[in-house]
Amino acid sequence: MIIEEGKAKEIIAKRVAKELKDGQLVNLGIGLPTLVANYIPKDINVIFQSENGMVGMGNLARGEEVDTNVTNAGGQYVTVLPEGSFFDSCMSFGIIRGGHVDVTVLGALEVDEKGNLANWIIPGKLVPGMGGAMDLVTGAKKVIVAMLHTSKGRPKIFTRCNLPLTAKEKVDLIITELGVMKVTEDGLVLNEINKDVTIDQIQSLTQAKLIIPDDIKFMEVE
Amino acid sequence: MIIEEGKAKEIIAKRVAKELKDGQLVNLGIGLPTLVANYIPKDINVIFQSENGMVGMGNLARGEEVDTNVTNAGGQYVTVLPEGSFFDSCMSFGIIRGGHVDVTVLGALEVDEKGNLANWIIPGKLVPGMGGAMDLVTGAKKVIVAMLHTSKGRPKIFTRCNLPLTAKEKVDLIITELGVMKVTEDGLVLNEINKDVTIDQIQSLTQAKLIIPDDIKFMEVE
Amino acid sequence: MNKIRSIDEIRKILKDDMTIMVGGFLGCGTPEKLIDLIIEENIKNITLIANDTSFIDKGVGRLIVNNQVKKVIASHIGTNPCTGKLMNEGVLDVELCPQGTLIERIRAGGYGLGGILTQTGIGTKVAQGKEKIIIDEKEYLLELPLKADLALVKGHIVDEFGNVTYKGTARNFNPIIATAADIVVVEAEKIVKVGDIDKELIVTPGVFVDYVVKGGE
Amino acid sequence: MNKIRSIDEIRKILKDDMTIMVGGFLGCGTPEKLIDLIIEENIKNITLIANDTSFIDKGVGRLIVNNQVKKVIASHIGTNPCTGKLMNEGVLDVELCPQGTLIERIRAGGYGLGGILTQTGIGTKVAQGKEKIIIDEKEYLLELPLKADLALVKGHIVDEFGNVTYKGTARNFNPIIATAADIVVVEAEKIVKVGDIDKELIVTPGVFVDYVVKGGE
Repeated sequence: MIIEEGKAKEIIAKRVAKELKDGQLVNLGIGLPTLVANYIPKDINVIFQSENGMVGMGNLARGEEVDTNVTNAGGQYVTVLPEGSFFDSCMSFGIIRGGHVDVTVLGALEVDEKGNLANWIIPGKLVPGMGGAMDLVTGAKKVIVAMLHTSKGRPKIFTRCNLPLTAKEKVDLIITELGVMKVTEDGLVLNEINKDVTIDQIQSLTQAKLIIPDDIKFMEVE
Repeated sequence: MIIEEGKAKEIIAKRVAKELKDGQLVNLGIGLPTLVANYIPKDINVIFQSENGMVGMGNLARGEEVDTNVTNAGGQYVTVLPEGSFFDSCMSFGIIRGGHVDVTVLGALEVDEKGNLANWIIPGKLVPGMGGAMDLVTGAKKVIVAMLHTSKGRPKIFTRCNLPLTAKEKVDLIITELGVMKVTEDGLVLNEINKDVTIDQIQSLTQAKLIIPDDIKFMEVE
Repeated sequence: MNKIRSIDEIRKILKDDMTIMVGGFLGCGTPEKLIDLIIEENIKNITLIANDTSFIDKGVGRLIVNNQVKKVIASHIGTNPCTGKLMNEGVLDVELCPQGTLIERIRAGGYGLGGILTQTGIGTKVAQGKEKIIIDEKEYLLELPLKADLALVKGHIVDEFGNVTYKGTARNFNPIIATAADIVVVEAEKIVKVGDIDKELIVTPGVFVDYVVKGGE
Repeated sequence: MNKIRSIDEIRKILKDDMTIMVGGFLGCGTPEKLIDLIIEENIKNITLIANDTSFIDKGVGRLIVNNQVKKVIASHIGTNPCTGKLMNEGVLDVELCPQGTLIERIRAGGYGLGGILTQTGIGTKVAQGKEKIIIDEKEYLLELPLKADLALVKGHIVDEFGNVTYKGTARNFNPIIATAADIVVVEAEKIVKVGDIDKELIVTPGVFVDYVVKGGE
């Protein structure tokens, strides 16, 4: 890994946060994507959904804030904001499937240049299940994959995913610590690159061929 | 009409009431069927549903009881019993379609020996629409048609309905002021007859052929 | 995020040829002030989706009488004689749909489902021209989703974020149409600050709602 | 109609080979006292329908660990290592279903719909062997309804008639499974008299509920 893991996750979370717009309804997957909530620009108001049945989710609950009946989709105790509300799982996934979620941010085991995503099963090895991920990737208006660029040094971004898919051709944007890649009909366009790496470096860690636009920019992560 | 209309309706409502059992959830159609609520045996507890979004419906509201936000499916102000609750139209018809309504009682323009019912349209003449009737007849566990035996002296019970159907082969029981007819695979069985009429009289007012069982009984309406 | 607007600010949303869903059951639970506005603006060629066409002087019935509707999708039109009259004159297109099917089609539109499968209507005129699907040896009708440009919702207590509570049977179609339109306007009996409603009373989360206006109580 | 029962009276409802739906999301909103009872009675060969298999020491996870389940239909099993272990040993059959599809299939069972049509799962393993239906040029999966012999619901405040309120995200699957089983038992945090709950707070009307037992708070 070119960038230390903790720093890498911070870069990813900060850059994802810049994709969010005022008033959007956003679902953050468990793990790395939850860090995004820490970096929302102060001048915008984003509403977080938790697919177990809440909008207006706040931070992790501490001490007296804990209500054992209010958890996030990872089972952790969280707070709910004044504008928040609760509902059953049918409405929660109606919100998701019906296109009412503006942005979903998820991790990935693999993602490819067609926008395919694999993040729910490694046959014969790990079968956690898809939870709400398939509905989220299928239903959200914009799908952002937020992940470390590589796994133990091996690429996670492919011409074609090898693992069973979570959804077909639904990913819009891939954000890693090394760059920002947009899924287009022509393939993956590297719109932004981390100022500390070279194009050759990022391509060498990516199995898919990256398209380099003339106006490629440095990732803004401050 | 052999029996005066007001008296006939009372006979029908009283006899239908005897079909209901303790704890049942019942939907009464508008018009004649609503009279059934006046004759529920005192030793049983029946819950009424109103398809506009309520269970535990009480009587018509009078004076200070009126809450303009609590109406029955005919738009009249009604009361709600302590055990009652409100819900949206999706749940209301989920209750109906899902087989949670034990008995529905509806009026009819025509009904036939196959259990077909027509009560929502007279083409070119009257097109009120089906409202919730099609769902009720399709979804309720038991469908009782409660109606005057004839309309202006003409039969309403046929071998085959002439008017467009509300539902196909769903009626279980037909209760009129003249008798109680059960829909069976063999045809309409006249299980009970009003003690003031003869079998010949009721057959002459019925277009379908009535099957007369050996153990035919008098209608109990007191 | 304060979604409270004046009636005047809603005025500019209204356009001819819109598909509009309106809550209410025979007028109970219909946002009358928003209906007033549509009449005032004399919006034309509306496709109206509602449970019924109410009465001639109440709820959406008034839009029918005022000749503003070109098509109505409803379960019942019998209480408004004007609907039948305009239909017979050929100036109003009426699509009758069983009530349970109608509300479930709207939900399918709002919830991203491809349609619904119901036994209601099998063997009747309602089934004509529709796809049938056999499941577990039973026949079901495939009924298609409904969506709208605009949903007009009547709420009871509503907060500034658009969280909505309902009262009694005035709930009916309201929470469902609130999920199925591009723009959702709620007419509130009472408007309160964010956080003032017991969260367990909220039926329609504010994330579905675009604008809130103050109506009568 | 008083539906309050002692835990002992629920005991006789439980039988081997039952299909049981249980509310809860990673254990939040699961009726733990009813799970205790199933363990105590050592009911075997259960088909379990739930969002997930929780943790080894919480909620339905305890039934997995205790080898009482022959098949589980869930969206996620990753938090309970025992589920994967028994699956790999071939003694537990696991059907994984996307969460939104799973809850909608249960609703279809309870609401008398023939199935649901969703785009979720198209182009994935989930679509294998399932009927696809094209609507408006888009492909949808036909997913079939789910029903159960018994639903175990966790309620917050419940009255004697079985009207149920929920609290926070403990609601999740509970109101939906309450519509889709032959016998519905609610474990209440608090039991009150009929009429003591604000009607607008009731999420599950008592008409869906057969029995109410008192659980922990």
